[in-house]
Amino acid sequence: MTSQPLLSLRGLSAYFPIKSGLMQKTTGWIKAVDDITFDVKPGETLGLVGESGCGKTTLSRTILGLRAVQSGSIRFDGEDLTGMSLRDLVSKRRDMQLIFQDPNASLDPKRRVGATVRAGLDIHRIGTVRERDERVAEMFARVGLDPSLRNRFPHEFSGGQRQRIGIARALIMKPRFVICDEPVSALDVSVQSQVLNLLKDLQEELNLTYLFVAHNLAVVEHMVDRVAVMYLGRIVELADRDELFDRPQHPYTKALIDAIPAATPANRRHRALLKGDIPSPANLPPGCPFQARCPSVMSKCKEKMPPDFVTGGNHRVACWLAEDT
Amino acid sequence: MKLQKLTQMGLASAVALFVASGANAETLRFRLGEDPESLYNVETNSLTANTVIASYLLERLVYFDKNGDAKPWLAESWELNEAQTEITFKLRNGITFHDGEPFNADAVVYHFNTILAPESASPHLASMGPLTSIEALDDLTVKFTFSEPYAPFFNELAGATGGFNSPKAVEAAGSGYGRAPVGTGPYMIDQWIPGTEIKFVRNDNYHEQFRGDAVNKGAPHAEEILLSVISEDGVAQAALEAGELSASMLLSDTIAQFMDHPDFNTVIDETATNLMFLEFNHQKAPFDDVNMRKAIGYAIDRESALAAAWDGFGTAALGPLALGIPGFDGEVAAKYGTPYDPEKAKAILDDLGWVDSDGDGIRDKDGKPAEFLIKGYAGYAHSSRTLQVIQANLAQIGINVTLETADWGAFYPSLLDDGWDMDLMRWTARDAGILGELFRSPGHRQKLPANAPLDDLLTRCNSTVDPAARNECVSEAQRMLLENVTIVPIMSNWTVIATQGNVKDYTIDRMGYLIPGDVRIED
Amino acid sequence: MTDMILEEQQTFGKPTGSNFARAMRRLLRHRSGQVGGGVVLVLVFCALAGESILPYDPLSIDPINRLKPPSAEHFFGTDELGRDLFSRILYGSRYTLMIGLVSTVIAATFGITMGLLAGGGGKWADMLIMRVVDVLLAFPYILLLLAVVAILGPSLWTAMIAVGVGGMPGYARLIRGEVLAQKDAEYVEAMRALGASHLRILFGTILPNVLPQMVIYASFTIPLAILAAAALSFLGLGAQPPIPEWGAMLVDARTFLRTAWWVVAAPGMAIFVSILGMNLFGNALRDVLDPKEMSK
Amino acid sequence: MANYVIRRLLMIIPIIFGILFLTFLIKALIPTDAVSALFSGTVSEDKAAEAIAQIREKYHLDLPWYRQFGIYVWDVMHLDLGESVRTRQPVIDEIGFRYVNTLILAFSALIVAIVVGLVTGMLSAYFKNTWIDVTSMSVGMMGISMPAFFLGFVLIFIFSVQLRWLPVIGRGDFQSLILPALTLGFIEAAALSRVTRSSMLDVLSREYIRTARAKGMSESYILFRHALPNAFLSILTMIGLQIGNLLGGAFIIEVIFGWHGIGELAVKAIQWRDFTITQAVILVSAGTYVFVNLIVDLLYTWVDPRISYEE
Amino acid sequence: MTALLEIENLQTHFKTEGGVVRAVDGVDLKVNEGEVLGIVGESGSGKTVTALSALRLVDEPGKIVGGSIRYDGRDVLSMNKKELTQLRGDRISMIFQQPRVCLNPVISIGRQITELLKQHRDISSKEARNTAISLLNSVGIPDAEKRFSAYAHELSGGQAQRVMIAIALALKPRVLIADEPTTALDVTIQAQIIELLRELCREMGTALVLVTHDLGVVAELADRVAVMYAGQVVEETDVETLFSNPQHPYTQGLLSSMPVLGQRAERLTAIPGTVPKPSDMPPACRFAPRCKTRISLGMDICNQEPPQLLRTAKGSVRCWAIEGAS
Repeated sequence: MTSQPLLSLRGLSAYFPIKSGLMQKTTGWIKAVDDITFDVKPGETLGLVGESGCGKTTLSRTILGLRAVQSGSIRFDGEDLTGMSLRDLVSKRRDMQLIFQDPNASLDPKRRVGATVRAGLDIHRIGTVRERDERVAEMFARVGLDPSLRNRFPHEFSGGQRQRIGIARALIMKPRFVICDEPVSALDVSVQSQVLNLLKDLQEELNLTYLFVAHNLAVVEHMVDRVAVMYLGRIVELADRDELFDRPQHPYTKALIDAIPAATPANRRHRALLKGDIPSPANLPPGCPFQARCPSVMSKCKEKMPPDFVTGGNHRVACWLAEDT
Repeated sequence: MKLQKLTQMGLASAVALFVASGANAETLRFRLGEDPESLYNVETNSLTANTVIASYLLERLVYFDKNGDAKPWLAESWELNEAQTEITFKLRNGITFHDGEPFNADAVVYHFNTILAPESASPHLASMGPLTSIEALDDLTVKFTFSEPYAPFFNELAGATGGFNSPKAVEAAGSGYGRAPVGTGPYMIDQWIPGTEIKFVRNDNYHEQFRGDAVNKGAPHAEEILLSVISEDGVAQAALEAGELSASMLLSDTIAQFMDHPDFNTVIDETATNLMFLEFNHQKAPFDDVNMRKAIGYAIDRESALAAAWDGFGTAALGPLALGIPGFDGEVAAKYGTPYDPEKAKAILDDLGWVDSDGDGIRDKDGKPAEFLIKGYAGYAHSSRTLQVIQANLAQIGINVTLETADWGAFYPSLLDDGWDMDLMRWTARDAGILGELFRSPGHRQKLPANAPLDDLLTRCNSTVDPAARNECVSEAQRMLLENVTIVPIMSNWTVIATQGNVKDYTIDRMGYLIPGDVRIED
Repeated sequence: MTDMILEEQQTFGKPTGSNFARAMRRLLRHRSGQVGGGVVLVLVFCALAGESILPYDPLSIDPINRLKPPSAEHFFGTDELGRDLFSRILYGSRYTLMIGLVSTVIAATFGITMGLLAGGGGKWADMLIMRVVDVLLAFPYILLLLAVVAILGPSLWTAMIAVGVGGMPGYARLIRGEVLAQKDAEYVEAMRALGASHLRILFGTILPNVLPQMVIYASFTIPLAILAAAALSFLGLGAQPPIPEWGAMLVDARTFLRTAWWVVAAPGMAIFVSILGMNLFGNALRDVLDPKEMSK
Repeated sequence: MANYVIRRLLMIIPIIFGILFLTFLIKALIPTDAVSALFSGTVSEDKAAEAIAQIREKYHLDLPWYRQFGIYVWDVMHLDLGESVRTRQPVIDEIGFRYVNTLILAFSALIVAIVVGLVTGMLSAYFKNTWIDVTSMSVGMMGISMPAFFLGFVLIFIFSVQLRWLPVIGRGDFQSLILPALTLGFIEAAALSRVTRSSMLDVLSREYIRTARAKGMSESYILFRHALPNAFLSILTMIGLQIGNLLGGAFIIEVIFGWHGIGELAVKAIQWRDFTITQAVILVSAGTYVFVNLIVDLLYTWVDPRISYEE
Repeated sequence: MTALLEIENLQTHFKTEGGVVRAVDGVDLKVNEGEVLGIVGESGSGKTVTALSALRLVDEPGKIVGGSIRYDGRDVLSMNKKELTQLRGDRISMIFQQPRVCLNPVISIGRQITELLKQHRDISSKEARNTAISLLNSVGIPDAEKRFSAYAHELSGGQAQRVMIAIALALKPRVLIADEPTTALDVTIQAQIIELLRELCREMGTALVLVTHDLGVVAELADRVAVMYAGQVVEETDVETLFSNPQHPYTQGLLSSMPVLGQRAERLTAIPGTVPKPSDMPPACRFAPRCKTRISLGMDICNQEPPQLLRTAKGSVRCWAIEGAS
């Protein structure tokens, strides 16, 4: 298992400028993605967990080259994508695909679903038109849709079916790496499990590597091999799945797990609630980004950004509490 | 400075909003079709401006009586020298301008010298012809000297051009004079809201009215005259009906309802010094051929055009001079004109080789179909209707024409270019000199080929001062123009005016100007 | 998994078809759609019907029968040149409709291109194009029209070009706004993620999705174009005689309002009914094509 | 906010510059100039050639268009709008009071348009797809469903000739204002009516309206206090756009009702090819348009707290 | 004891171009004083329409075409406009899924509370303001005095839902209908809101109707649960029974398809297929096409005759399999 990572991020940051004043000068930055470092190994599923506004969507778009990189590097299959020309990046994109959260919004309402699935092949001019159509039919069957439905419009499908179309669109490119951005959070419970099973099946069949972005810890726990927890643009904790769920170390991870509603009424409990809201990522104070809500905040937390502390095996946590362990 | 002025104007206007205009029963309200650009006759020559200037404000040395003969007005008398190159006027004594300045020989000299001065850039400069100098022989005697005899000059003297302004006022007002003219006329300007209305008040120090054709020899009846700018005929008609106008010139389309109405009178002036006619691009085949032009002439149904365009209020024309202009020769017109005769037209076209060889209803020659472009002025419905009648007439004889109308600024200059075959023109003039202006080669649109006999004749008409001799010359010119089919005359329309029933003595003089002192409101 | 496909089949009814078909169905049930659509249909029928349905030649003059009031012989009476007004109105519908359509097509083609390039063509293109649009919008509309006519010379085509030029900035602005709104939509991002080029996204993905907004807008600019052409006719710069374009007919007839009302009423009512109908139809279109309605 | 206002005011300069540039470009493309328009039709130009040359030189019409443009921009920067070629009077005298007239008419018409547009638009939105909808929309769109001059003639005929309530001839007083303001207002009402309807429909389907209903607020309260303020943003935008029409597009109304504003002047000036006037009208109305739209943008912050120009 | 809010055989239909959609088709529900009733269902199950129907808030083209709704013995469906506005917001109030869009964006949150107070109570502006501020305090809005004049866009989702709760509970209503109150919120905020609802309702004795798709939220809060599927209640029972001994195959499937924290199963048991389209309802039992029980038992009746609601020990269930067994 010492194989080369498929995706490797080193100190990746993506900022948005804040402009103000008469001349619209940049007076500050929203650090949507701030100094992110992790690897994704071939064939594994890395979960990326965080609440809204934590930067997980920006991170996934940045990896795909859809957002500008402020600093740091993205290496895919050993190649540095950050310095790559647009043309090379475009061809690289065939290997990296994205499954979107909202199947309603991510399908072009004016395009027949067959054409939507075929779009990638058209763009990269793969095969003849006939071959493309054959591959679309094949892909439809593979994600559990009747290929005869190719000529319908998205609005004629249910949410789950639309998500299958979205999956087909991504996988028709035969990618090696797929970012699943909250792939089931817009779906009904009964459909959600179908799609999760489908993703798992496809991963096995096609030997895919997933970056699985989600906010639902129960889903993440079910799907992934390792978990990275993100808060305000930073990875605060990263560990193997069992390690993280059984022995969470960061107070934020603990709170996240604790906040999940009970599975049965018998497990109702009084929970330690995090106070307050998630602060805006613009102009954060120095120190730990979690300081404002942390139940065990220390004075040190307000002064210095905690570095990554590695505790036991592959468990990495960015919290001063872990300094001593 | 400029900004300050703007705000002042604004305030004045805003205040005016809530002040009802206080005009009394002794106010006459007339319509103006458009706002005159200036009322200084040296710098303007538009019909509207001329009418306003000549009717109310300024008086001239002479006027034309009903027969078209020049009669003394501010002049007591005049005499010509033997060579007919000097005219000496004796002026009436005791006449003053509105500002109290005396009207004298100096005022006359000043006026014509100003027109002659190049820096005035006067549009009348051209109509001064061979006038070389004006001298004041004494306080009441003026001598005009010409390098050669110049017959149309009396027309200029009797028109707006010949009206006199107070030299002192002109000097004092500078460039603003056009808004505040000072003359000797029966009315004085009181207020002019540009684009809106011009208000005149009675000149209470008015001298005697010396015109022979005026009924009222004393000061005018009405205290005030209000000229409202109304460009739309329908609006003028409504204003008349609503009693907001005392009188208005109207299009003949709208006059019908006032004709037999007990509450209104109509004044119809059949003098008709205008002419609507079809012109040709003589430099372009096939209209370089006189027979071709003649065929067109025979094809035009003038009565239909007259009915369509002017509801019949006019006279079909066969001659090239309007019937109201001295020198008009009806006999020549009848003899050499091209009355409506489509058969004749067809015969001529056949002779010329224009035949319908492919049976599409349109004649052709040498493989070229008879398709032509007529340009016209878009400003008035009557011109577009006439064009449509012409189009139908020509279709009858197998000629297909396309019509293209435009505003004057585009239409008239475009005739200097080559992309047209015929145009519909309408002209208003008072003097037969117009024939020379328009048709002496290369013509007003630079399209007439040199025609030495005609050119000489037209020149001679202008330098023949004696009326009888001049008329003979003008008749000859009319004949030649008809023989040459330089143009195809179509019609002259009458001036049509409706007044309130109680408005009396609304008289239009030979020059087409109102005699305002006569107009009165009967109780 | 085969079992699942079978089950999915069961939940699938007959195809509900394209958005267009759904919009048409909804339009038929819309009151304004019924009224306006009816008027538009009649108008289109008249325009397409050809000259065979005309009782008289709309162009041949007959001065003897000028200004005859409506009768069994002439339903709408005759005009100042003795032409049958009913025939002229029917015949003129094609010109009136043509003015609306052609000028709108001109405005839309250039406006859409400008808007797409401004909205999707980067900061500088946006800056430049939108300043041009600002200038055109701030420029008094009628003067813009007059200027175009003054440059090109008056004709029916010039009038249509002028009105088209005048309508351009409106389209550009609308499209730019729509493009900006759609630019970050997920389905656009999905195309980007697949590596689609800028132009493909702009014209292939965004354009089809902003088209309904365009159709709605066009349904309101067509009647406006007809009126603008009538305004040009008022200045004698619209359709040239003897073309029986309604605006030009109305302008030429206006002096007869009191003496021969039918000459004015025929084109006046024709314009009024058509344009009101088109506007109501536009309203209905807005209701049925609105993206929010579409997703219901 | 101040920064925003300054930035927007500075943006006016390139727009005005662009408009003047366009104006001169048009002027260069139009074949006739003021002098030939003035002289043609009275006497043959060749005879008046000297006078024409004089005037051309005086008004720089003999120079190439870009040099005329330069001279004009220089003069405008010195607050000098020049002199009308046709009347030989300072342009400012021609345009000043007409501008005020236009503003008065535009403002009055705007009030009419807002009243008519809002009432019909709201009615029609609230009774969507009923006959009330069709009827009130028809009323709202009445004005724009016929050519302005036709509507104007009909109104004059009814109110001035038949009923004798209002004068035919515009004298600049309040009574003369009523008919043109009504006509123009009705014409401009159509767009407002439509925008009101569609934004009210949009707003009425919003969740916060359901919330208000769930709170037990009365229907009229919901309509006027909850829905209308939200719909007002797009209505305001439309008003801003309409100012342009009201300033320059009212020429037919001005001609028919004898309400002498800059629209009428501009159209006549372009027919006379009197470009100093045309330029000044364009300058003034474009400037007003841009300025009014700045005001509208600033009003947004007042209508909608979500919009803020402060950083 | 009569129920506080009682819905019987409710039928709410939508007229669409595809025909009449029976969004709610014969729903019976009962809410007792102070109780928490959970209504669980997936999208399209009719749960939200049921909730809206209770206050007659269904928008066109939806219409309540049958059944009865009684609040405290009074017939809600026959109330006139005035009575209805008196009921709404005062006796029965409601909160919705997307708190930020449910607040009027151009009216300050303070005024959105005071306008409610003034509509239903005869109080002065000053009193209303004070009440509003103390309400904001009690739902945990920090700095309530200052936030009084804030607008919706200045609030986070959690804060907005707190404000919505403040509005809903301002007049101490006897029933609060909460439609997916936590769905749009982040996990940590969701927990806060659940706590807040639990506390406030208990404090005021307000009965809570909790409409949600999230069984976890039901497990946390509800006393009784009604499970809805395709416009009908398929099972109704107390919360413990539902989780420990679900009767209806749909409930069973729902519970087993949900990933549960700590279970870490390799595969989830999914319910095959999708919720039927309203235009294309199965003729008899609406769940039949997706029902594993039917397939394994080979029951034909499920496709022939609609099952009736059957009383069980702790509640009721709508299923032929249960009927056959009993």
